[in-house]
Amino acid sequence: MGEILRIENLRAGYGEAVVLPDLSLTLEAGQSLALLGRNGMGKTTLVNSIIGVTRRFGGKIILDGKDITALRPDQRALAGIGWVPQERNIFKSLTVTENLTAVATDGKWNVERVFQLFPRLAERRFNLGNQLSGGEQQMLALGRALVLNPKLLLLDEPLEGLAPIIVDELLAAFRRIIRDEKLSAILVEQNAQKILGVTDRAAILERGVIVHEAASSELRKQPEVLEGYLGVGKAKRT
Amino acid sequence: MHTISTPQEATQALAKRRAWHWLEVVFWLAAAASVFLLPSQHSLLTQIAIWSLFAISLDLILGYAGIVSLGHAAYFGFGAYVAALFAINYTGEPVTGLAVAAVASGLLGLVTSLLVLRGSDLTRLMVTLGIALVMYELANQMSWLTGGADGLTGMPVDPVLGVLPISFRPLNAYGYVLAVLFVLFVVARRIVHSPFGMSLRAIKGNPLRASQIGVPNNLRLIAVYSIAAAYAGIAGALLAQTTPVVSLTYIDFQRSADVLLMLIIGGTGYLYGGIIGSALFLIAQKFIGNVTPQYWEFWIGFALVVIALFARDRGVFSIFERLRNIVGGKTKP
Amino acid sequence: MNALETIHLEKRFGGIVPTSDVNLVVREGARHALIGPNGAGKTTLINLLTGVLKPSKGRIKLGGEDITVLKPHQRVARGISRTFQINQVFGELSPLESIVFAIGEREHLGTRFWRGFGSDDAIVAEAVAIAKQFGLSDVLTAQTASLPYGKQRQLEIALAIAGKPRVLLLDEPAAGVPEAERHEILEIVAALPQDVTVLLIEHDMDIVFGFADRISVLVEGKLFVEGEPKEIENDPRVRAVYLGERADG
Amino acid sequence: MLTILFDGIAYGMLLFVISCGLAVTLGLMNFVNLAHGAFAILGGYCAYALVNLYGVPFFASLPVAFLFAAMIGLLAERTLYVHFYNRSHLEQVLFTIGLVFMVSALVDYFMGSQQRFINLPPYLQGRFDFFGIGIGKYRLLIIFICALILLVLQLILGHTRFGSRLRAAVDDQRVARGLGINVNWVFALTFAVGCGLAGLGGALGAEILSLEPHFPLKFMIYFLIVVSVGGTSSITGPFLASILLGIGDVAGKYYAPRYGGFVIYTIMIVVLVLRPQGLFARGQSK
Repeated sequence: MGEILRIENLRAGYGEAVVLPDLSLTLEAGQSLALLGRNGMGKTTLVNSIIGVTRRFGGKIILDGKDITALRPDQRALAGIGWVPQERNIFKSLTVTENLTAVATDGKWNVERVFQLFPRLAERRFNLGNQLSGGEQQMLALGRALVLNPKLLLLDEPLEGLAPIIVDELLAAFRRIIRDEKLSAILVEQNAQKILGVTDRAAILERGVIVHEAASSELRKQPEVLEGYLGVGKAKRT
Repeated sequence: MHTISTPQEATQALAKRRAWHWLEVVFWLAAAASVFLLPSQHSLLTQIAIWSLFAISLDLILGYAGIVSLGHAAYFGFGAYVAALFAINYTGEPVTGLAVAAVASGLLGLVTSLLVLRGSDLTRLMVTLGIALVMYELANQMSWLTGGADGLTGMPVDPVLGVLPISFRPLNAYGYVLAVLFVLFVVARRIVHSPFGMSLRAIKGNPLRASQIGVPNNLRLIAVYSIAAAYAGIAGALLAQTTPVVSLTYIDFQRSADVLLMLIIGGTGYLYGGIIGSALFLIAQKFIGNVTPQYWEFWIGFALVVIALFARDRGVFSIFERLRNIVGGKTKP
Repeated sequence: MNALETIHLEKRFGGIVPTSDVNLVVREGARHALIGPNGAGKTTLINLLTGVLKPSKGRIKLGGEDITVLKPHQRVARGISRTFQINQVFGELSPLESIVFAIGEREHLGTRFWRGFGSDDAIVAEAVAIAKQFGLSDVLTAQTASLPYGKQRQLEIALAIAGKPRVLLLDEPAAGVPEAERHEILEIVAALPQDVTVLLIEHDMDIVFGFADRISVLVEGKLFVEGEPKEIENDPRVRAVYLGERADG
Repeated sequence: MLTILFDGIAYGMLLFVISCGLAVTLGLMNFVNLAHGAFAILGGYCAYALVNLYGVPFFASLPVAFLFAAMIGLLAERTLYVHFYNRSHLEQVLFTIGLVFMVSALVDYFMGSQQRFINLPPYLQGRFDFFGIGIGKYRLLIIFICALILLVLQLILGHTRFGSRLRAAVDDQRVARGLGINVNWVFALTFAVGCGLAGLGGALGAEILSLEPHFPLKFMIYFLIVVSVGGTSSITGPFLASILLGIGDVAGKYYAPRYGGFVIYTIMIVVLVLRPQGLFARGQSK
C-alpha cells in the first residue's frame, strides 16, 4: 500500500511560539493512528499543521507521495485531507445539508451516504448549524470531512464533551470507517482508553515531541505507560 | 546591546531617550532663521507652521495613542470659529483668542471623546467622521452666527500681547505662528516623554496588558484626546488670525484627510513627522497644484496608495523612519 | 485568611456554561494549581477573576473584599496580577521601559505628564533589580518584539511581578517556550516571593507537582475535586478524567 | 406625502444596490473600503459614455456598466486590495482614500467636472398619477430593477452552492479553507459582483444621485451609514437601513431642509455608539 502520510522534521507553532520543535511521523495507507497526550502538548497543533493553518518554521509534509508543504489549506484539503476540527466549527448559518454540499466532491461518500451513516442528521437536514446539539454537530463535522472523499482523515478530539450514548454511536461510526473501510486516519484524544480499540497504532506526544509509539493493542495492555504519560502525578518516575 | 546591571546605567539609558538630539536643535535654529532669511516665502511658511501644529495634534492621538480619526478637522474648525467670534465680540488680542479656542476645542474633545472611546477602529473612524460632518452641518446651518457658506469675516486682529502687530505683516505673523508652534511642540514633547506619554504608547501597543498592569485605559485616552483637540483648536485659531475669512473649508472632510496624509508622509509617533509631512505636502502642492487641481488630486491619491502599499516595508520612507528612531527616543528594532 | 475566594461563580455564553457554580478558595501564601482537561473553563475562570469577563452570577472576593463589580485596572490596584497564556508584552518598548512603566503605574504615577519618564531613581532601581531577578539584564534596552520567545515569557512574568501583587495568576507559564529556555521559566516560577499567593494553570504535571501545595481539578466548568497533591495523584476519579476510564472502574 | 415616500424608497433602493457590495467587503472581509463609491461612478460614466456619446440603448448600457465595474473591481482586488487584507484599518483607509482621489481626478480629467445626465428614452420620463400619488416612471423602474436584484441576491446567497460556500467562508474562514473552499477566490468573486452592483447602481442613479467626479467622496458617508446601521450579518439589514435612509433623506430635504444632514449623521453616531454591530444585526456578537 505504501505511505499515506510522511512528516519530516516539522517545526511549527503560532506567531512566535514554537509548539512542535522537530517532529517526524509516518502513516501507512489504510492505517490509523491515535495521537495521545495531555492538553497543551501539541496534538492539535500537529493536526492543524497537517491541514496547514499553523505557522510552519521548517520541515516537510508529504501526502500519498506528493509534497503538499507549499500548498494552501484549501489545496491540501482537495489533495485528500478530511479535517474534523477541534471545536467542530459547524458553519452556523448553513443548514445541515448545505454544510455538506458546500464542500462535497465527487466520490463514494456523498450526502446520502452520510445521512445513512447518521440518520439523526437526515432528520435535521433543514436545521441551521447553530441549532444542533453537540453530538449532532460532531456527526455533521465528521460527515463534512467524509464528503471531501479524503485519503486521510484527521479527527481532533471528536469525543470531547459528548454524552456516553453519543460517544458509543460515534465510536461505531469510526470503527466502520477506519476498520472496515480502511480509511487512513489520525485520531487525537485525551481519553486514551476510548479510542485505542479503534486505531492500529498510537503515539504519545509530550511538549511537542513524540515520546512513545506502539501498536494500540499493545498499549492497551500497558496501563502503567498510559498512566505515566497521560495521568496526573509522577508515576513514570517511580 | 550591553548588559545593564546598575540603576545608574538604566537611568542614563532612559534619560538619553528624552534628551534633545543635536539634529533637533539644528532644526529649530533653522526654523528661527527662516523668519529672517526667507521673506518671500512667509505666507507658505506660515501655512506650513499651522498645518504642522494641526498634524502634531493628530500625531498625539494617532501616533501615540493609536486612535484613528477621519474627522480631526472638527476641532480645528471649532477652534477657528470660536477664536473669530471671540475676537469679534470681546477682544482681538490673539494670544487670548488662542487660549479661548484651546479651552473650547478641548472641552469639545472631552465631550466627544466619550463617543470615540467605544468600539473598534472601524467604529472610531465612522464616529470621528460623523462628528466632523455634524460640526460641518451645524456651522453651515447656523449662518446667523458663522456666516454659513459665505464664511465669517471682519475678525479684528490686534497686536499680539498688545505689542506685536501681525495684521498685514507677514514677517511678524510668521514669527508669531512659529513661536506658538515651538512652545506647543516643547509641551507636546514633554508630554510624550512623560510617564503619561509612556502609558499612551503602552495602551496603543497592547491595551489588554496595559489594563492588567493597572492602567485606566479609557481615562488616559480621554485625556490625550482632549489635549489633542485643544491643539487642533489652537491651530484653527491661528489660521483664523492669519487669514481674512473663516469658512466651512476649515471643517470639511478634505482637511481631515489632508492632515492625516501629511502626518503619514512624515511618519507617526515622533512629533516631527507632522512638521516634515506638512512641509513636503504644501511645497509639493504649491508646485504641482499650480498645473491643475485634478493633477494635484491624482498625484496625492497616488502618493497615498504607494505609501499604504509600502509603509510597512518602510522602503520609501526609511529616512523618516531612521529620523524617528533618532529623535523620537524610540527603541531601535 | 483567604487571599481569593469565589462564591457560586457562574458564567454563561448563550447555552454554554464554561463556569458553573465554582466555589474556589485560595489561601494566603498558597501555591495553588488549577488543572483539568481541555475546555474545562480554566482560562474563563482567570478572565472572570481579573475582570476581563463579567460573571453571570456569583461573587469574587479578594482578601475578604468583594471585587465582583470592579474594573480590571481597579482589581490590579487591589493586588491581582496575571500572566497570559500567549505573551502579552509591549513589543515596541524595551524591557526596561516596560518594567519601569509597570512599577510607575503601580505607584499611580501614570498621570504625571510633566516629569520625564524614568527620572524617578527609586523606580528605575527597582526595575533593574526585577530585571536581574528575571534574567533580563542583558536585553534591557533591546526592543521587546525582537527578543526570543523565552525572554519575552520572562518579561511577561516580570511585568506581573512588578505590580507587587498579593495574588498572582499564572496561565500556563511554560507554554510555547522552547525546551532549551524552559528551565529558566521554571526556576523563576519556583523562586517567586513566598508572600505572594500564586494560582497556577498548567498542563505539565511535572510543573504542577513540583510546585503546588494544593490542587483543584476543574471539569466542564465545575470544581471537580480539590486537595493536596498526594490526594489528587491517587484519586481514581481524577485519573478517570484524564485517562477516560469510568470513574467507578 | 406618499410621493415623498415613493421617491424615498426609490432613493433607498439605489443606495442599497450600491452599498450591498460594501456590506460584503466591510462585514465579511473586515476591509474598510472607502473607495466603494469609485466603482459606482465607473459604472455611471460607462453608461453615460455609451448612451450619450455612442448612442447605445439605455437598457443595453446597464449590463455593460455592471460588467465594466465588476471587471475593474476584480482587477483591483487581485492586484491591489489583496495586499491589504491583513493590514490595519488605517492602512486600508489611506489606500482606499488614495484610490478615491485618483479615480475622481481621472474622471474629472477625461469626462469633465460638471454633473452628467444620461439621456433616458422618452417613455421613462415624466410622472403619472396613481390614486393621488405622483409616480415617476424612471423611479418606478429603479424600484423594479432593484427589487429584482434583491431577489436574485437572496436566491444566490440562499440557494446556490456558491452562496453556501460564501456563507461558510464568512462564518469561519479558517475552517472553510481547511475544508477545501478557496476562500480567496470566493471573496474575489464576491468583491467583483459587489463592485459590479455599485456600477449598476451608479448607472441607474446618475439622474437621482448626481453623477460627477466627486460623487465617491460625497456619498461615502451614506454607504458607510447603510452598512454600519444595517449591520453586515445579512443583506436584509443593509436593505432596511437603505430604505430608511432614503426615505429619511428625501423627507428631510422636503420638510426640514436645514437640518436633514445633521439629523442623519447624529443618528448614525448614536447607533454606532449604542450598537456597534449595527441596528439590524443579530443580537449575538462573535
